[in-house]
Amino acid sequence: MSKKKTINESNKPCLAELDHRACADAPVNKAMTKEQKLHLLRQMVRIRRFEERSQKSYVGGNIKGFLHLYIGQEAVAVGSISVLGENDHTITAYRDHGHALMSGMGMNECMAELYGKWTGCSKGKGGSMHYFAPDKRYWGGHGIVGGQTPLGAGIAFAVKYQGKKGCCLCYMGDGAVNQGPFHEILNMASLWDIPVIFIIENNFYSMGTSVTRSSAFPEVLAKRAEGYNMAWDVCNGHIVNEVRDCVEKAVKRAHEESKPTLLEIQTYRYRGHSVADPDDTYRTKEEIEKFRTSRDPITLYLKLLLEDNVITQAEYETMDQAAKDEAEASVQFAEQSPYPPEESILQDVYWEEDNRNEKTTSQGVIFFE
Amino acid sequence: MSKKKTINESNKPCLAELDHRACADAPVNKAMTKEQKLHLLRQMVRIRRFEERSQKSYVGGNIKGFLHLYIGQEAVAVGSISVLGENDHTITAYRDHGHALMSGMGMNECMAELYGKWTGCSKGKGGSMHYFAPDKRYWGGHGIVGGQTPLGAGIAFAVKYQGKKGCCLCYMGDGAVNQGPFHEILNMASLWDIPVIFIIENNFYSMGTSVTRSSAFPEVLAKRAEGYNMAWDVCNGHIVNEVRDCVEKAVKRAHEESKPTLLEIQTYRYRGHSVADPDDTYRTKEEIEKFRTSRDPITLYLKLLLEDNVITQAEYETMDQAAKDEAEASVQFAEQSPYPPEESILQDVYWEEDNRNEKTTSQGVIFFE
Amino acid sequence: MPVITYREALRLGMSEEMRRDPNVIILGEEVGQFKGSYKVTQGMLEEFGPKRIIDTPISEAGFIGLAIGAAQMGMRPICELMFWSFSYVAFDQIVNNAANIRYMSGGLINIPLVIRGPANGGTGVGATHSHTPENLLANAPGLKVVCPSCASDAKGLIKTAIRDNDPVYIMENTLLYGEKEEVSSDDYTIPLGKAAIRREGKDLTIIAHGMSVKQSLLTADILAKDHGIETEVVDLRSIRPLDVDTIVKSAIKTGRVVIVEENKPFCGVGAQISHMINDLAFGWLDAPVKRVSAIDSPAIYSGPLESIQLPKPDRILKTCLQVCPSKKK
Amino acid sequence: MPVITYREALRLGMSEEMRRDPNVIILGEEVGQFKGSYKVTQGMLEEFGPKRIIDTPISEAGFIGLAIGAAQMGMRPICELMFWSFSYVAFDQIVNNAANIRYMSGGLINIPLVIRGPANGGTGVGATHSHTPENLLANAPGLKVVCPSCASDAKGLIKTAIRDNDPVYIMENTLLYGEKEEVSSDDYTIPLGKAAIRREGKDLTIIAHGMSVKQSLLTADILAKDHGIETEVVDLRSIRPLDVDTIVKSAIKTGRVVIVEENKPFCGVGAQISHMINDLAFGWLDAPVKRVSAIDSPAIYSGPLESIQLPKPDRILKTCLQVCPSKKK
Ligand SMILES: Cc1ncc(C[n+]2csc(CCOP(=O)(O)OP(=O)(O)O)c2C)c(N)n1
Ligand SMILES: Cc1ncc(C[n+]2csc(CCOP(=O)(O)OP(=O)(O)O)c2C)c(N)n1
Ligand SMILES: [Mg+2]
Ligand SMILES: [Mg+2]
Repeated sequence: MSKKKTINESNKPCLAELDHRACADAPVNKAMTKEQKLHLLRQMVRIRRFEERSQKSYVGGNIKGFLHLYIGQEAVAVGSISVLGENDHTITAYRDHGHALMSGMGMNECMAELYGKWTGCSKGKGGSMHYFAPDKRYWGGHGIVGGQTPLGAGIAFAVKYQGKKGCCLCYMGDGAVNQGPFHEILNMASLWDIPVIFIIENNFYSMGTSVTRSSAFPEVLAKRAEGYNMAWDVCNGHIVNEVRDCVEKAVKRAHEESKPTLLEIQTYRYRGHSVADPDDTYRTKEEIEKFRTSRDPITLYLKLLLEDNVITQAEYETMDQAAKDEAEASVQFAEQSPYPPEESILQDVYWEEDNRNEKTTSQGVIFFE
Repeated sequence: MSKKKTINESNKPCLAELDHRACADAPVNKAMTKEQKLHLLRQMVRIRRFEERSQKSYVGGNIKGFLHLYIGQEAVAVGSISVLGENDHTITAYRDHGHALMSGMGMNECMAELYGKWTGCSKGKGGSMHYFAPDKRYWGGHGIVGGQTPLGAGIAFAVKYQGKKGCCLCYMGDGAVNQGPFHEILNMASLWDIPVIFIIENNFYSMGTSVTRSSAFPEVLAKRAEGYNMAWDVCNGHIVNEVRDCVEKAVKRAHEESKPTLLEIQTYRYRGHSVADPDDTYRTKEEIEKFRTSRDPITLYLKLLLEDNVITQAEYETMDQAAKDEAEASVQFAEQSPYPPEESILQDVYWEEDNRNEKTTSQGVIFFE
Repeated sequence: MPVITYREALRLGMSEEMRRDPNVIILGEEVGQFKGSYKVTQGMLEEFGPKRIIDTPISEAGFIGLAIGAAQMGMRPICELMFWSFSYVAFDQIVNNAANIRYMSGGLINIPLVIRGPANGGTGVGATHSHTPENLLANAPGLKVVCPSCASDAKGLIKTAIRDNDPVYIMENTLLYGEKEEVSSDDYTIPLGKAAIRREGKDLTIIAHGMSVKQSLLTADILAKDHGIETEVVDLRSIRPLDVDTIVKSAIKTGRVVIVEENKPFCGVGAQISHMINDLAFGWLDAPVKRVSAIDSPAIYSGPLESIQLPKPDRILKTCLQVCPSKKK
Repeated sequence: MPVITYREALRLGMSEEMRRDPNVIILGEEVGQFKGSYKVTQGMLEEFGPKRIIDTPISEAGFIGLAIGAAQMGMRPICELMFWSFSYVAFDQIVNNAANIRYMSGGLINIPLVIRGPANGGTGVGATHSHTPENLLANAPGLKVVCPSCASDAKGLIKTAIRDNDPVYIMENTLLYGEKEEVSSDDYTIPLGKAAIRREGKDLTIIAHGMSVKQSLLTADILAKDHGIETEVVDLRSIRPLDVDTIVKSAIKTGRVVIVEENKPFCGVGAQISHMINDLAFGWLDAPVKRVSAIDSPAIYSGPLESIQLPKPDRILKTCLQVCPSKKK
């Protein structure tokens, strides 16, 4: 596999100079219309504003459990999902707000879910880690590290079985690569030519553990693919165009050869592991600040679009304000929505119970006291 | 890592010409005394005769459950364990008779175990798959594919923690490499410099599945080690000297650098997966026959020792007869031994129950009805 | 009706459903070319081809997770476990992903998955290969668990399981695979959650599932012959859903109940049933509900000892006579 | 006696044992440099160094298996699970290897292993992070399971667990970590299998463990105040071994029993206890034994609903009054 020059092989968060124009001229990017380019920028901005707003609500005590923010990583979900077609699917881990919004889910249902409301995308039953939208070919939102990786291969398996030219993007963190099931499914995906694309979002930390403290590997994590005869690639996740170029090649491989790929997309999260993480034991404030100022995916893409006259600063500000307003409105929506009714606790457990009819062949007691 | 010429990279059982003198002049082999050489031969013969005899008892209905025979693979256990020192340990899967006998366990206790007798090494509680002899630094005998691999690393971890220069040989089959926990422990072994040597006994089939139908991998399975920055090597398991040479280097790496190694030792089993396996769906009788005639580990080593005047044919026959007699005697021993008493069912569950004394701090009911 | 084995009945049920529905596939170790470790899938590779009868690596978490992903997409995978003991390496997929995704998605997703394989002791395969995890799995809301005790149930239940839109786990028994009985060639199904009264009686109720049904019936014969006790034997068939109605009715009718199972006692299926009977038939019982479970240690290898460890007529009889004294003597 | 938190009590217990015995080590995700996900191990890296406080990759099956191997060699590893929910990815190691190796070796080996971490709902972490597997684990002979409900027990039980020569699994609770009480600085241990009567009473017995003890005590206050009912609250502390004696004595004394637990009902710990009480106190009970468990669905995220799902005084009270009618009114 080719490795691009911007890639960091030291496997420490790396601040080498970045070219915001990288891959701008790659065919997949050149072919974009102005509206498509604006769409990418808008989605990154929407994700960021949604999450910033959700953080505010969390700190205010309105959201329970965990809230894992994607801020800093937006170009990964946005770039990768933007190259998908109608038979392509996505599935990810618990840091899932970006993938959900980019897949077309609405801020209202997503914010209401965080609030545990009946109008949430999962009726308030799933929470931050468990957004789903099968109608948008978005399969969640999974809390067990690595647990979604066999599912992603299964989705791609079904696409292929059903004779469609499609694939599944299956995301995971750098910490997830050491879960056994991921290894098992890498082998099967390669052995059976499953059109799945595993994307390691390498943000260099799993909670407080740096990638070099959790993984033994050659230059880059993705190279483990060679042990399975699987194609692999690495790219820079701060630059949305670079993500698109890299993922699009893997999607082609999936569509045309029905072959899997292991991608590593190097990125960085600005916030703690979750909002509750004090974030003071494993990296410096300076490190975060440097990433934020020198390689922010939104800043870099905006710079490109400004240079190329795709957008003006004023238009950007309008876009940004719209995203903030949308996020604010979603909070209103969530706050005004009701909690799930008590009887819903026992709904959505079994399809057969939720859809009892004359064909139902299940009897007896299924819920116990 | 160096790969030797005799190694088969096609990953089909391969019948290319073998040199029975391979590695005979390697320092570790040259250094052997005559008695040491005879010891290797004798152990291989003992394992074979023990197993042939156990098969007879199994077919006769005297042994229950599974009986996985090692016949054909003897040079692997014998060669590898022969290079170990007093701080080195072994652990393996369910095809464990060879490793047990080579570790110094007696035929009597092993045969009695197969018969489910009270005099068995595990008091009749473990059976064929579960031989143990901690006093001989032999840690079993494990039935869940791949399940012993983290244990092997744990044993080596303890050796290192306790400040000893030792290692653990941890064996598994070619089918076991696709179990998740093995992957997890490869990463940890490399990350933490654990002196464990994983030995894949590649006999080219896991039950009825050939290695190429179960694994996607580069030229050889062991090369997956590169994904973990781990040293690896491959050798031919039909030639005991080659096994010794290869394993001894890994043991040195463990002792001197406290580094793990992944070894693949290519071998072949003559019998079905277990004695009950009809063995008629995945390989030909001819294939088995060719292995038996052209690369039998005992025949090859005997040839060498005859050539080198270490043994005469007559002496060999005496050795062989002694092994047969020993196996036969072990059957007598097993048959004459009693079954475990009924009350033993609830013994050996908890150490604290088996050793109740004034210091025991466990009360209440621990066994239920 | 043709007389076929339990093994053949399972195969027939699966084959009928595979002919009906192209979304049904089978995944497992040695299910294809090797014809199945216990020959349940023998001949199916020939009929359905390698696209639908899929030999997997020894990667239970991987291939079951894959099946869950495929099931979300409308496929109906049947996963074979060589033994249910091996479910433990895939436990997270089996109890977490399969049971929870529907709920966590607020009902957007359903998972029509079947996992099947033997779960039993009695053949000397030792502690690591003899688990009976029906209690552990039925503990999880979102899952269904059935344990067919005979060939005709095996066919009827596996067909229902395949058509069911939720995960259904089927626990079979290597010692039952060869058992024969008349099995209809019709396209019949048996509802989940419907117990079967295998023998009617008025003095004592034995509740059992899987192989324990057979042991209980043998015991009932002895109880009748030697002790004049008429035993009702209830075959649960399904653990979750559970036919509480039939159980409680029988308990009230006889006032005396023994539960027989291969489960280990602590939090075994029998504990749950005992609790429910004591609750719902409170005041109707003439004796405490007793259980005959596996003796509470890991499965022992030694044949004669394993035979004691598992519930067999001698131990069952003893407990039955405690609960219901002999009428002769 | 100093007043410290449950979290500090656990840390103190472990630190004391680590000072006593160089073979005790801690392995887990984020236990060292990050100071513990729930800060239980805070400061221990500084005291004991990275050789003994070991940050692991996210490989539960791997590091727990490693700990089992090391334990066989005489080490005494303590594995921290960030949540017991994650035990499911290591289930084979946890229930098969840890529980069975001693038996399968005929007693040649023993495994002095501790696994600990929180197992509870109530904080909105959802279905995949809220498991309470005490019933699943205590099912396996060879294992021991304890659930400390307060700081002083946490210290005493973890010290016993570390010294125990068999695998002991400790289930804690993220909602208890911050709870404070007086905890002795002495080198004390609490035997496994010894329940504690947290409140004496003659009318009704509540049996509970972990967080449910607290909820039960709150309910007992209401029962006394509003209904004139004197409730005895038994804190199991240890699930296996189980203090059957104390349980049955209290049941016989009051004749009325409610079991409270966060376990899902089907084959939960409560089922086992209910069965034993009904068996051993048969004829002594004035009402059927009832359970208050988690409502039988996967853990729901939504805060107000999760609060209903888990056993809290309102649901407990209702069931208690069913079992023991109010004496006022
Ligand atoms: C099996 C399992 N073990 C542990 C956890 C707890 N946990 C949640 S996220 C996380 C870190 C994952 O890091 P990484 O994969 O790099 O993803 P990132 O958070 O950086 O997106 C851990 C340990 C879990 N959810 N599942
Ligand atoms: C987790 C698990 N899955 C399945 C099995 C059943 N099984 C026992 S041995 C075996 C084949 C293993 O083959 P290999 O690793 O090549 O070892 P070999 O038998 O060739 O020595 C299988 C599938 C098992 N014991 N454990
Ligand atoms: Mg990360
Ligand atoms: Mg093999």
